[in-house]
Amino acid sequence: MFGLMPNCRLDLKKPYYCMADYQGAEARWCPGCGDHAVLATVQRLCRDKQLPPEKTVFVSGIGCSSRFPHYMRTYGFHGLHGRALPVAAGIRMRRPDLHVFVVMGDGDCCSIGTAHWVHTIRYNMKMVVMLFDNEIYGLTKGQTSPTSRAGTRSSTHPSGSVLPGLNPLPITLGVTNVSFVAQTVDWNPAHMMATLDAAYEHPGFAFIRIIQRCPHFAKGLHEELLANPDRTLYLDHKQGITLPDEVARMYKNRARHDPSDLIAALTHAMRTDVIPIGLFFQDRSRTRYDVYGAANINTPPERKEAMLNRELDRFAV
Amino acid sequence: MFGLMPNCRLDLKKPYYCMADYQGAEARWCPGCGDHAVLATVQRLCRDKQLPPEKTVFVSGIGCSSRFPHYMRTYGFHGLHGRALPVAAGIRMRRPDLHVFVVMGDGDCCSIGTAHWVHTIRYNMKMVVMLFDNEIYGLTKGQTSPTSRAGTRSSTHPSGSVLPGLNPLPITLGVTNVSFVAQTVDWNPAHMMATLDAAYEHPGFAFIRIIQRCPHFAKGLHEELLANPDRTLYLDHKQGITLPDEVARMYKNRARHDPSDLIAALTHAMRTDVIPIGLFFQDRSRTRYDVYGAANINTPPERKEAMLNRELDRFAV
Amino acid sequence: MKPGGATEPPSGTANPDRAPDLPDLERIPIEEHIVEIVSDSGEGAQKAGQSFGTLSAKMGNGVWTVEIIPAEIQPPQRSRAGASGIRIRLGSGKVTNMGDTADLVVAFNEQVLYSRIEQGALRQGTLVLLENKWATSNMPEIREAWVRARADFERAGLDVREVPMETECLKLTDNPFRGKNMWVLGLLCHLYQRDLEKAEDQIRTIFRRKGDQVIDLNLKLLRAGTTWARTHLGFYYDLPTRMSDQPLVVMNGNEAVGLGAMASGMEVCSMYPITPATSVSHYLSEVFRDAGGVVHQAEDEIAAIGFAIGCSYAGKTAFTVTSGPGLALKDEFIGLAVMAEVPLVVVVVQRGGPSTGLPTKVEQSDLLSALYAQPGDPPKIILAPATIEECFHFMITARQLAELTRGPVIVLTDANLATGVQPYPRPQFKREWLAPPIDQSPWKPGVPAYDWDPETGFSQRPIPGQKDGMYVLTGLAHDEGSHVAYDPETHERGCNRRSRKVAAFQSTLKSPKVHGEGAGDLLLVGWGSTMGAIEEAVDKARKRGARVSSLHLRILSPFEPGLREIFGGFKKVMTIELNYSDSLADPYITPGNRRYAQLAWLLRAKTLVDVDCFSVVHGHPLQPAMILEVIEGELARLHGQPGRRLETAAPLATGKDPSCLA
Amino acid sequence: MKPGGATEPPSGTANPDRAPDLPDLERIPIEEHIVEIVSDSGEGAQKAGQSFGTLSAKMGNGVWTVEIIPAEIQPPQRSRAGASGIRIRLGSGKVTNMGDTADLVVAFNEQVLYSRIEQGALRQGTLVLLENKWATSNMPEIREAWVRARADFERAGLDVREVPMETECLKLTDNPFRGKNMWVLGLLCHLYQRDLEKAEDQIRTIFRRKGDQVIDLNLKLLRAGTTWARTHLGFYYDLPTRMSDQPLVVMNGNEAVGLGAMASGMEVCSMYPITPATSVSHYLSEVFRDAGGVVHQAEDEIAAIGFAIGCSYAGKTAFTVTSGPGLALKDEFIGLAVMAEVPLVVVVVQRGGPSTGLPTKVEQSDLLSALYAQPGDPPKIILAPATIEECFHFMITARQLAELTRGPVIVLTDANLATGVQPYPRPQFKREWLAPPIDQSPWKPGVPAYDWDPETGFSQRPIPGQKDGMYVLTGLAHDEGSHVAYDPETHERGCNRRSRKVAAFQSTLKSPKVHGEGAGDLLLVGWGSTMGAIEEAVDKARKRGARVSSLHLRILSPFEPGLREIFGGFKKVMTIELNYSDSLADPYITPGNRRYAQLAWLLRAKTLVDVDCFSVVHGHPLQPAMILEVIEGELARLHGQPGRRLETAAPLATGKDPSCLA
Ligand SMILES: Cc1ncc(C[n+]2csc(CCOP(=O)(O)OP(=O)(O)O)c2C)c(N)n1
Ligand SMILES: Cc1ncc(C[n+]2csc(CCOP(=O)(O)OP(=O)(O)O)c2C)c(N)n1
Ligand code: SF4
Ligand code: SF4
Ligand SMILES: [Mg+2]
Ligand SMILES: [Mg+2]
Repeated sequence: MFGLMPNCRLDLKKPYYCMADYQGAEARWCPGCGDHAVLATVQRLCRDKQLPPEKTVFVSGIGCSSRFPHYMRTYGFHGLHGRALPVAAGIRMRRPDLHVFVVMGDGDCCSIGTAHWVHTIRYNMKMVVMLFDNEIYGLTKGQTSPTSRAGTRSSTHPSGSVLPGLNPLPITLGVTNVSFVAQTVDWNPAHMMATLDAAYEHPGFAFIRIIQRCPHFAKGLHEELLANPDRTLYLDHKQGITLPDEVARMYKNRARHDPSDLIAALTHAMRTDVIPIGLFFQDRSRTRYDVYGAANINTPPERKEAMLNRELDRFAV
Repeated sequence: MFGLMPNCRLDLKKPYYCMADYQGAEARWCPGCGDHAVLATVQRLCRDKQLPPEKTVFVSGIGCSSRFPHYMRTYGFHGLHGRALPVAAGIRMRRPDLHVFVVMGDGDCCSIGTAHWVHTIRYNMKMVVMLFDNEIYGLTKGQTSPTSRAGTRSSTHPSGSVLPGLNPLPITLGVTNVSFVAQTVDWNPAHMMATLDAAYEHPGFAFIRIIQRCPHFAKGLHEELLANPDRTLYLDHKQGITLPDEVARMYKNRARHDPSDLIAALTHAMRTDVIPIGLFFQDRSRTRYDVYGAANINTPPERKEAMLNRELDRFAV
Repeated sequence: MKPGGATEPPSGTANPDRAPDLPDLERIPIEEHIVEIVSDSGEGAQKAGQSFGTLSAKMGNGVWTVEIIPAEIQPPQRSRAGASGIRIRLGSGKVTNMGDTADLVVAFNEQVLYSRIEQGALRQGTLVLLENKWATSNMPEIREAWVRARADFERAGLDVREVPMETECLKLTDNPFRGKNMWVLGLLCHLYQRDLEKAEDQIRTIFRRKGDQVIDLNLKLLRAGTTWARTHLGFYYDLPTRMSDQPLVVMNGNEAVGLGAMASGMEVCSMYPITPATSVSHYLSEVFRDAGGVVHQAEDEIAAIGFAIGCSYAGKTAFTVTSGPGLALKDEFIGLAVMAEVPLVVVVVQRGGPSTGLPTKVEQSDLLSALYAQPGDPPKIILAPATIEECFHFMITARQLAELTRGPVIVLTDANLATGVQPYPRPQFKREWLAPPIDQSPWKPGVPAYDWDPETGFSQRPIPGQKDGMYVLTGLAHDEGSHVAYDPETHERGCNRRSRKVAAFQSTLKSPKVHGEGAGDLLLVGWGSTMGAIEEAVDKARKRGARVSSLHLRILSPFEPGLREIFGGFKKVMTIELNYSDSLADPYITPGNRRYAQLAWLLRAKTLVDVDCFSVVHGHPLQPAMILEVIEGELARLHGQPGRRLETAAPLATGKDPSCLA
Repeated sequence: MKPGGATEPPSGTANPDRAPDLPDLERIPIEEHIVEIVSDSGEGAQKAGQSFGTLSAKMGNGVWTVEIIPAEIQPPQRSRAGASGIRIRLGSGKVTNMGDTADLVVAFNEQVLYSRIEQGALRQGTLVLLENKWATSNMPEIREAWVRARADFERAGLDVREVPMETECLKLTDNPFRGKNMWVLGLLCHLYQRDLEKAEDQIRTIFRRKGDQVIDLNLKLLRAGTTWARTHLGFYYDLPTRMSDQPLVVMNGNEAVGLGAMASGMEVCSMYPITPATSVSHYLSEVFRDAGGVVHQAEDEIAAIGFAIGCSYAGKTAFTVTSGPGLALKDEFIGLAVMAEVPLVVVVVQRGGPSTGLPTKVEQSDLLSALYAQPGDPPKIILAPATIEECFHFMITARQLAELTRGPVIVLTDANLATGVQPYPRPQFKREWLAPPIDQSPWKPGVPAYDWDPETGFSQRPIPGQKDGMYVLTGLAHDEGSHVAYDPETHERGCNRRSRKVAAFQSTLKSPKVHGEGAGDLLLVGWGSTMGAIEEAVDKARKRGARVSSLHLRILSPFEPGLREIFGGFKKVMTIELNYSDSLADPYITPGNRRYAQLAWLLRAKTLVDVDCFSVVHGHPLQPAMILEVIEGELARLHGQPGRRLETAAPLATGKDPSCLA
């Protein structure tokens, strides 16, 4: 835990956390699974932000991606399928001192967890929320997900799924009190890192959809995206997620997009010709339910006693 | 059931259904409750469309508004709080011959029922879906609803609710495969009738948000809207919901809005300065899950037997 | 260990300030009385009754109130289905249940009175004070209904006196619809010789937010009611009062749960509205924030419990409150709380089931569901308060047990406790009730997250923020370190440790105490809100010489020890419950296939004693007379007499005889 | 009434086409054998094993297969946790369970073999055919591990023979990772003298969608495996086969459930994915549309059952399929289905619990939850098939019972049935299995929607589209006409009618048949997938002279009649179950507070007989040897000898001894 800080100044008083301090059990995802890359990037974020591991909590549901907390050496809550967000909201409510991260799969978040997804966006409590969208049910062996595109052959739709895939972004953006929505891809660590950084710094509910490869059940799904950089649209803005020039240069296809413009964000989110990556929307001023929730956490016992007695007086005969 | 048709032509072969044929138990909503007006309009719609009562099903959840089916003389399913849509979808799936209507309250649809709301929009099965939005929990005596505007004093928020009210329209419009979204108000029967008519004729999932008065628990909430016609924006378009001129004239505040333009629809839906009424969006060509679901309903028993034998052959040793 | 700090009935001294003699009026001495006020919804009968109850408690009477709730929010006026009101049972000693038939009814119209007759709430000779403005209504159908009703009531044997409520109130206000109730309160104040000053204080409190004008008007109405009654009724009741030595509080069970939660040190109530549980959160919403707590109204029941579990996991043990349909949605998370050992309190205010059932009515039909709903049969603790006082204290116990056993504790109350009002000794706050502050000291390195004591299964839990305590909670099978492990030994060990915690807690319990003698012919076993009615019936039967006792269970999982031994002292054991059981008289039902009442079923499995049951799902609280009939029937059978089995007691002609009550 | 059309074991004639003598090789005659194939995940051991099992069934052997499932989707290669494979038990007669320890294991690397040793799957002398490419790996740590392992295995008493699988396959393909399994199949074909032509057909079927090139390659591999084995192994097994007179089918339990659903006339399977239930829908997704049905994958479990109920309400009785965590979410809707009387079939494929528990492992721990989870204790029917054949037939019965009783029927299977494969007589389709077409004839005017037969509680239901049948279904308390009514009589009547339906059904049932004699020392009672193992153990014990019998229950609500009488014939009754029970040897556990296994608990309440239990939650199917030890221990105790209580049988050194298996 005491390591060398990158600027080589030794500070023995203050612990310096290095990457290893965030590494939990060995990751057991398939080789080539996009989740590995996200894990590495998140560990880097924790290190860069020097988050005390004991003050950091990763909450997840059930799914391949939801094993994430086990691979961190922080506190973790690997709960029920679809129910990561209510748990995370509960943790956040009275513990403003904790750093809360949420990991969900597309089934977890956009199918069984839909109600919590919508409502926790609305609560706008500070946390970093990652949707690992591999367009498939990984852990249960390849069933159709709501985000599977039409025609996906899966174990529940062997001759191809019927409905167009659910795009999670317009719904997210459509929730009243939404405050931060971004998209990134698992194969661009620099962009992912920049996105996570922005999310971490956001004072509210920071939602990131990560387009994630599942070589096991959705092999080759993003081949075209990977092969053809023009299929990716890099949303560029000084208020958005900025990239080092050498990375940004990869994307010939750029658009200026002001993340305070919700309608423009929706327009981009609905595009099907290209996949936009970057910050769709941010508003730092939205009402935060966790601020309300934690306002009285330091009520002293005397006050509690006094209040109880006041109430008992009210009921006294 | 055999009554006089409005055009006074007697046709004794074909039953003619009059209003009374759709009237069930006496409605037990509070005096002045907006639900009464919707009931009357829906009964008129059934009469105008001459829906055979036995071919018509009203499905609801639990709430004041969800008592609706009891007040119709059709088939009805007064089920569980929040769960009207899965039941309606199941009814529709194998019974294309039935007319399916769904009634939900704002708690029913936008709180506990959120996941079904989002996903049933996506399924796009033909049915008329009415969200009775009174911005409050009526039946349980006045708790905050997700759609309650910020500051609403309710029995769970006696000093005023904390979060901005959830606007159901942008979410609805944000769901991939959405096909019909309209808004009307309980106090304009002509507009409501026209909206219901359009919804009934829509080949897919027709979602109507009805702004509904609850004089009991949300007294005076829409007073301003009622008093000041300029607060209402009448969405006008030849592809939209058109009104007789004498009614349309009431609304000085009009906007041309092409219901095929989803982004414009979202823009209108998010306005807070005025309340738009009319058709936000319609696309008749979206994929319908009920068409897929009912494709093989007439499979003869011989074919079932043959298939079973084919399968048993496959497993034969 | 005994849950809560429930106390014995308060001792006290007889009140020396007896009401002055009123020589011109007949003095009717009584030991207890059942009063009902019934009106159309919105006329304020409940407010008048609650004030009357509180006032009576303040004067030193025992009190129990039960609300009469219409099925609709705004039912039609002057309809039987719409009867809204309240029953107040008063006694010179402690009162523990709603009693049987009413002695006095104040009715705002004759239709709502029909409804009370249909419900079996009245008896021959019940005194009825009936608003008589309907006799002179300008609507002929109302006048006719009135005449018919007067005749019906006479035939039924009611003692009806007409009271010109409206006429009298009109002298003071243009809108008697809103004022009549306080006039009635005044009337009752005379009849029961309540302290008028206290009554006036009461009015000042109720209307404190409405301004002086409203207060003044209501004070005038109160006094007018008193005066009218003294001048016109010709009698008053003399009910001895007995001021308690101890200070008392009076509230309903949902308020007691809310207050108990505050006193327990829990800071979060996470809920989704559902009748009859919601009013716990209504109450807390008013006061919790000032006391350092918060009510979270979630998007649904699943989110509500998930949120509470999140709070608990982060060190702030929380509670959720619901009723049957909501409980069904919480089961998956309750299973997780057991499996991953998260302290949690789940309050279930039972209503009539199955399914949406009878939302406003009482039942005790969620016991099996609370115990067994979670797949995999995870062990947990279930408490059931029997009184409103216990609603308060059990919340404190529940929080402590949840922390001690690191798991969920379910508290089963019901609609009768929820809305019933009763005085009880004012709790003396103890600082230790509050939860200790979250432990944020470093965790001892090397100690696993589930450092199960091999004897008890207990372990201390790391709280996020504790250095070196990091672990990943999971609902999958896991070892001491919370690592997922599917091998047989690990899963067997985990299941075993979690079960042992409950057994270790059980080993600290004492046998429950029998009410009555420890041996005899018949033992009635009950749980929850029915205690008062059962014990009253047992006492009455014992006075008549019956060898009957009762036993009331407050811990339903694990059971308190010694039940089998206690049962052994009686010829017959049967439970009395408010849930469904098959009757042996029904077609196809044999002792071999009968569905038993829920506690009876559990006790049979537990003790192998042939525990019988008497249970009903009639939607209202149990009444002593019904139980007394059961006792007498059973004793007759035990002594070889034929004995009939009653399904319901039938005081006065019920609505079934159309000739009497068309 | 007896559920399903389950048949007796097929009679048959011995196969005259015996394998030709192979005079150069040792002929080892066997009556039955347990074979395992274990590999890293992805190497196709399961496919090879399934083909081998099917082939063996086709040749007239009894077969039972069980999959060996790794905990991870893609676990690391050469790891113990990653062992993936299959066990195939073969017999000349019927085979009903996985048996005890393996006779022969084909292992693709030495690490996965360790895992089988740790699981207690092997014994002294088990023949192991071990891929030996690791001995010459160019990674020194692999070579070292190999050497260590070879020594460990020798010490443990395994009979290990090295097989150059990779080397041999490389002669035919560049990618032996994908081909090795068929080579191994070839090897087994020689060892058990399987008909090579049938094996080739099998390969052609498996790879039919992959093209001729793939088929050709795999045929070559198969033949190469056979040739190598014949040339190098020096022996073969002679297992008599016995061709059945009846045509047989072979499939796993989830396929049988899916087929049964098709045969039952149900047209809708509405589900949400969950292990180990999902493969029912995987199977149906391939074939249902052509057979007039449809699989609906809903957004969650609640929607899945709601959708099924919608279908059922509209006349198309549907089913939903799930496992524990999903069941927890369906409870509210199951309660509605009982209350509003909607026919519905709910299949629960049980896995290890509580909570997310052991997703891929078997348990029988959802019985209490299936029975009691719904608040308000609504009565319903629960069936539990004991064999794969019954998985098929019970679906037909379930649909019929759901319609007859107008309510939900729960079918409890488990992970063992779900993935186990067994031949059974090919069902003869009966047209009456199919549901009748939806009734759309006019409803008789005046007949209410719930025209309860006062005797049986049964009633016919109106289906939307039926003229004059209009009613509004509700989960609130309601009268015959489905009108909401909160009065005591209506609710009591409704509860009573719904309960009576189950009693009426119960009255048609016959007593279950005892396996063994009807009287004796010990009666074992089981349910579900454990039947084969229990009966095999009982048979073995009886052969040794023990007075033990067994009873297998297939209807768990309501219970079949006569249980108490049957129990009366035995000195001791105990259940054998795969769920948790406290051990009396544990601290704090007394007979008074012990948590019993789930069926035992129910039988105690039902019969008041002191039913004991033996139960484990070790995550794998019960094996006859473990039960045999239980029997012997119990009989010893009954006969006054000390007798030990076993928690698990321990064949071969388990992984616990690090000196042996580091
Ligand atoms: C209540 C419940 N329903 C279903 C499941 C089974 N289940 C586990 S993970 C999963 C979906 C996994 O897909 P996704 O959320 O997209 O995550 P991924 O594995 O793709 O990362 C399902 C259906 C469960 N564990 N619990
Ligand atoms: C599972 C479940 N949770 C909660 C309830 C209680 N409940 C009944 S109606 C309702 C909300 C009513 O509000 P809304 O849906 O807006 O309908 P309204 O009465 O306003 O028409 C609630 C919370 C219930 N019946 N079931
Ligand atoms: S199945 Fe897919 S999502 Fe799961 S670990 Fe493998 S590659 Fe990743
Ligand atoms: S409470 Fe409100 S929504 Fe309910 S019936 Fe009354 S006015 Fe209508
Ligand atoms: Mg996924
Ligand atoms: Mg509402």
